Amino acid sequence: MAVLQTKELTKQFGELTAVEEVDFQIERGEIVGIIGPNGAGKTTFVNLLTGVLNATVGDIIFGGEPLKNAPVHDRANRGLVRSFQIPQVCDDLTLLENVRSAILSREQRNSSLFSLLLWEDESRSEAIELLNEFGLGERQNLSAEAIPHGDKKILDVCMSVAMEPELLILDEPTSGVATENKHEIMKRLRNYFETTDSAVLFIEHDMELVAEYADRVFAMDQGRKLIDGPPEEVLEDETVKRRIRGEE
Amino acid sequence: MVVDKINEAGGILGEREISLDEYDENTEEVAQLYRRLATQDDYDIIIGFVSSANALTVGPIAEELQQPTIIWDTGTTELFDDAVTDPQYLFRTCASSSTDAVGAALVLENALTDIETVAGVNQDYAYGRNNWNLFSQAVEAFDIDVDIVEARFPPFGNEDFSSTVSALNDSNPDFIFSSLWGGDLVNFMTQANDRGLFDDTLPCFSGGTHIFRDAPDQVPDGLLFGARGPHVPYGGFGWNSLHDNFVSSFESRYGESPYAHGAFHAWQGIYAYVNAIENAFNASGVYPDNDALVKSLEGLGFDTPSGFLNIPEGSHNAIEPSFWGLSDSSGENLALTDSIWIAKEQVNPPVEQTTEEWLGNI
Amino acid sequence: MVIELITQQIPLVLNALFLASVLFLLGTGLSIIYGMLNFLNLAHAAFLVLGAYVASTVVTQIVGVFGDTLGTSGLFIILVLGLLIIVPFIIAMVGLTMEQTIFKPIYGLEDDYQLLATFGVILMMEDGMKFIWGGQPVTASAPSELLGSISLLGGSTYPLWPIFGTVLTMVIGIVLYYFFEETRLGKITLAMAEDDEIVGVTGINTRLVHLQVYVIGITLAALGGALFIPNASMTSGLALQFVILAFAVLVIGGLGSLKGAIAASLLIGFTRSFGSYYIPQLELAIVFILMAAVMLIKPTGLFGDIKA
Amino acid sequence: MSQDTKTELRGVIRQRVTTLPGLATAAFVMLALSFPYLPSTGQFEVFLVAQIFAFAIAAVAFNVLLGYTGLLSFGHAAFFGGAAYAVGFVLRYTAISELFILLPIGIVTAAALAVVIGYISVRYTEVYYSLLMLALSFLIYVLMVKLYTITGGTDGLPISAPTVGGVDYVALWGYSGFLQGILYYVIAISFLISIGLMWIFMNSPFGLTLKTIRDNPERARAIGIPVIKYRWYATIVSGVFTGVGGVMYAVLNSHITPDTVLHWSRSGEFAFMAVLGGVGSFVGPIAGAGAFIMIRSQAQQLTEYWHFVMGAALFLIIVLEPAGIAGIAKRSYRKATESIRGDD
Repeated sequence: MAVLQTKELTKQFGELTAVEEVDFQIERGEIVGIIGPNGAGKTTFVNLLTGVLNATVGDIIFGGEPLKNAPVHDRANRGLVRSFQIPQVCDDLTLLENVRSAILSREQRNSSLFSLLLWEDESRSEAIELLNEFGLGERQNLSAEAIPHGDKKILDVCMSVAMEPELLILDEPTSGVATENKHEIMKRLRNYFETTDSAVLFIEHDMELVAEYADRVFAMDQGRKLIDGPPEEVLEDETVKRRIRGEE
Repeated sequence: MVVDKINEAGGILGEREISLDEYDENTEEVAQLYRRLATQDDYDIIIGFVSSANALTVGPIAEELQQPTIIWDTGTTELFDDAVTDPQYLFRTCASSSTDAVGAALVLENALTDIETVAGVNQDYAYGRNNWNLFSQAVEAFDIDVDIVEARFPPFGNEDFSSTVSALNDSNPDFIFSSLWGGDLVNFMTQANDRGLFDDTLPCFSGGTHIFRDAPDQVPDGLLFGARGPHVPYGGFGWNSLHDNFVSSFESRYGESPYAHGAFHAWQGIYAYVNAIENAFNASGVYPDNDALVKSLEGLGFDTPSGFLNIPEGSHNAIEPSFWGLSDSSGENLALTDSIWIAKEQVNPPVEQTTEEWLGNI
Repeated sequence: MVIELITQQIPLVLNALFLASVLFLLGTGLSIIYGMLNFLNLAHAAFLVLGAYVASTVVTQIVGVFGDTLGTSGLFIILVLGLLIIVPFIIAMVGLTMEQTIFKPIYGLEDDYQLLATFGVILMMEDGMKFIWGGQPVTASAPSELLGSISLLGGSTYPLWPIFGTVLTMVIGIVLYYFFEETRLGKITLAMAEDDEIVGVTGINTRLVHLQVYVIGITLAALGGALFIPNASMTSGLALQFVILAFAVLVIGGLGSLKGAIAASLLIGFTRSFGSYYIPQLELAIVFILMAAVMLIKPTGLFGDIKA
Repeated sequence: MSQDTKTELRGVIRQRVTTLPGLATAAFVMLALSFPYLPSTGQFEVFLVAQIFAFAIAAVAFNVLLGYTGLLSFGHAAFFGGAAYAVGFVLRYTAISELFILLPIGIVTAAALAVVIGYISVRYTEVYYSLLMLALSFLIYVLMVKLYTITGGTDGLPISAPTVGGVDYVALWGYSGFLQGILYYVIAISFLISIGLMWIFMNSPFGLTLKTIRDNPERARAIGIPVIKYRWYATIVSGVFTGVGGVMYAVLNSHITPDTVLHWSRSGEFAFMAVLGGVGSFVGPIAGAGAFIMIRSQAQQLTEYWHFVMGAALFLIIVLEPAGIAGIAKRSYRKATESIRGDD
């Protein structure tokens, strides 16, 4: 049964139709890359899934139940988690606290008043473990403000991963990251997701990364689904080449 | 000024200089200020307090700390009716608001027999409410045949009286009882004059004589004024010599006439202390301690610029006659003419009864 | 009987319009400065009170200097000129010096800290005024007396000054409306409300525009004070009342919108004038009930578009 | 917990307590409890320190909102005054005069007010939250002034000295004995308990959730935190402890009026204490409360224009030293430790 499924999902801003009747689905453990030219509606589509925007028509079924207009935090708690293109982290908190906050939220322990974080251990060790996995371990006590943009991006992804999502949506996970460790991030992500069976959906412009890491590619143009299939097939498709990869 | 005069004459009993420190009751938190004066600085006597909230706060603390204290200007009847029912160290050297409110009712009954409809305009805070309640109770108690058509309570520190004045214009009462004072009185008068409220309505301001100084040009002739007792520099008759030289020394020192009743109340407060010390000393031959001072204050009586003032036996609250007059700018100074005196006993509750009880069974 | 009922309402309507005018001047100034310059100045209302104080001094000086040498109409014109030109000019100068020294460092702060810093400023201004003009209430009734009053249908008399003030504010309102819709500076200010970096990039000296808008806001508040004082007295303690009223106009009208400020001032003016006549006990609370109600129904305010 | 984490845990405790902050707290508690018996302290000093404690509880509670959740409330007087007035009404209209009944009543009132006012205000961000809190608390102020017959209007309500644990100490030892012997300790202990509880809350998941909301509300939503709900919880927690401060102040001051406990300038004073003390640190507002009361009583004695002094001080702190006293202390503490560590 699909982790997530959309039926004729449409979003209109006045007369402009940003997303038009998109049917899409993603299976457990599948990694799907979304490609498309700027303005194709990729981000709007993701915003519809994560609840930042509400659909004009059509519905989204997640884990078997329709989402209707469930708020962002509700979807996150149900396992539909996103990370941000521009990293959204808590600047005044340390890296450890950032990740730990996500873990505690996942375990619905936000309102526990009496377990002193100084002595409470589970979330602490889990957070350290996760940070190590993403190469941020030794800087765990630095405040998020003090680390470079690239690392903030990784921290952002780290926080989303900490939610143990059913479906993780990444908005250009490697943008702003130095080219040599773009692959490094994608490798870490893939290793992590091999251990869990959660699905991953990521928007990407770098076709090389899409080809290497995506099980399936979903191409969009002018708000509509162009083609949805394995990377080799989609990347070689004529219109994809012309419209998206810019090769004449 | 009064203390300087006493010290010039050698101080109390001709040998003790009074050292006077002044504090503003409204800047610091009054409970904190009072405790500091009573305990840390340990003054012989604390005299003062205008705001009724402060007086009600300080009263119980004075009793607790056994600190002789004189309230010289606060009018609230709640002080001895409710806050401090069995005072030992707390005294008040001015009469309560019953002098003004009950006095006004008596003026209505005896001097203004043609009044049919009455309205009230009092600031919406304790002093205003206290005055209005007493006035309406007195009207009932003396069953004066007037009907109260309107009672308005504009907020204290109100910037816009236009709607209040319009309402009064519409209900068009013959007589208005008002305890307005300060900026609100000036504000109300300016807007009332503009809208011709006083053309066919006689207002009675129970504590409004200070406006003769603040905005004399806003005071038309023929309005009824009280001064919380006989505390006016000009107008009225039969003033003693204390009154005349108090007014003249006040004018020479401050360059304006003591139109506000507070000046007279201050004189009374300080001299009550001085007289009490002197009486106790003459009686016992030794400088009185707190308890001797308190005993001497009870039942004290002495002459003041506003006539003979006395604290009746068994009470800690001085009583004063009620005094009213019509504003008159014909003379060299704004004064009150056709003044009426009403005896102390008629406008103050007997010693053992609260004001409410007294009015209840007249 | 019905006629009498109607005529009774006339003074209330006039009161409401006058109060609305003062609130419009106060609220528009605050709305422009906050909406366009994103500077939240709790002390803005203190400029209205300052305007009233300065107006009282100006009026007493003029009456002192000219006395009745010019006859009533001549004196009245001088007084009005004094109130409409000298007073706003002085307040604008005071406002500018404060802008350079006190407000500039807090532009960069977050809204919370701007609010707190200007809370400190209003305390300073209140005591400053008490220091200069003393604690006693201050009046400046000469202009209103000279203008006199008229007798309305129902026989009650009504001073002309509030009517003069209302008409004047309408004129100012139209001028403002024209300024923002038509003139170049107006359009730049509206653009700056959206995003002042972009405006800056196009070479327009945003700092100069910033100052001009600030001065307009302060002058409007000063005018509000100057129009208010002839008909009432002013004490520095009233600054608080005006702070809350100013924000009520901002909240109800909606951020940075002129139409909103007009609508909100009228709404508050009428509810306050009729409210305090018919339900006097609620005198103070009316404004808050209105504010809370509008916020619950339409958080951006009647005409605002920027979501709170 | 496995054995090794236990030892590590014990290490953490020992490490935590013996560090400078741990020692400082222990010393502070010792001083607080022995203060009345120190030679130089007279009755007024005890009164002043007790008042500082009452304000400190409210200032720290205020900082739970500003420092930890990023919400500036201009209406905290509503909780402070609400609790005080609840005590005043109970004392005036019922026979209850036992402190250990009055305190819970005050807390419940403050909590109820926080629930209602919080619910309306939290839906708005930043400025509108502050303004709504200001407006709603002014509404309560106006009600207390208006309902003259019940509330005594601007005259306020007397707060007679309550019995403590059923014993009327005033009758036994007289007022100063009651104040220095019992009331001071009641206030000091409730201060220590409140600060302790708030410290635990702020250092547990709830606190971390608030800080996450403060730093990045959008991120907080993305990791599943219902931001509006937790802002509401934060307002309630803050309101409850402010109520404790309110009850203590009322009993200590023995009289309350709308202007002393409900007026918006009182809300401004809490903000002042928190900023003066240092919004970033938990204990900052305590120092802020102490410093504020000292400055204010000096300023009030020196000049009638003490509002000006206060306003200027608040302005300068925000512009020059936003971290407040705690900021200065932290910097000097870091410099001190650096100079020690520097040479080894």
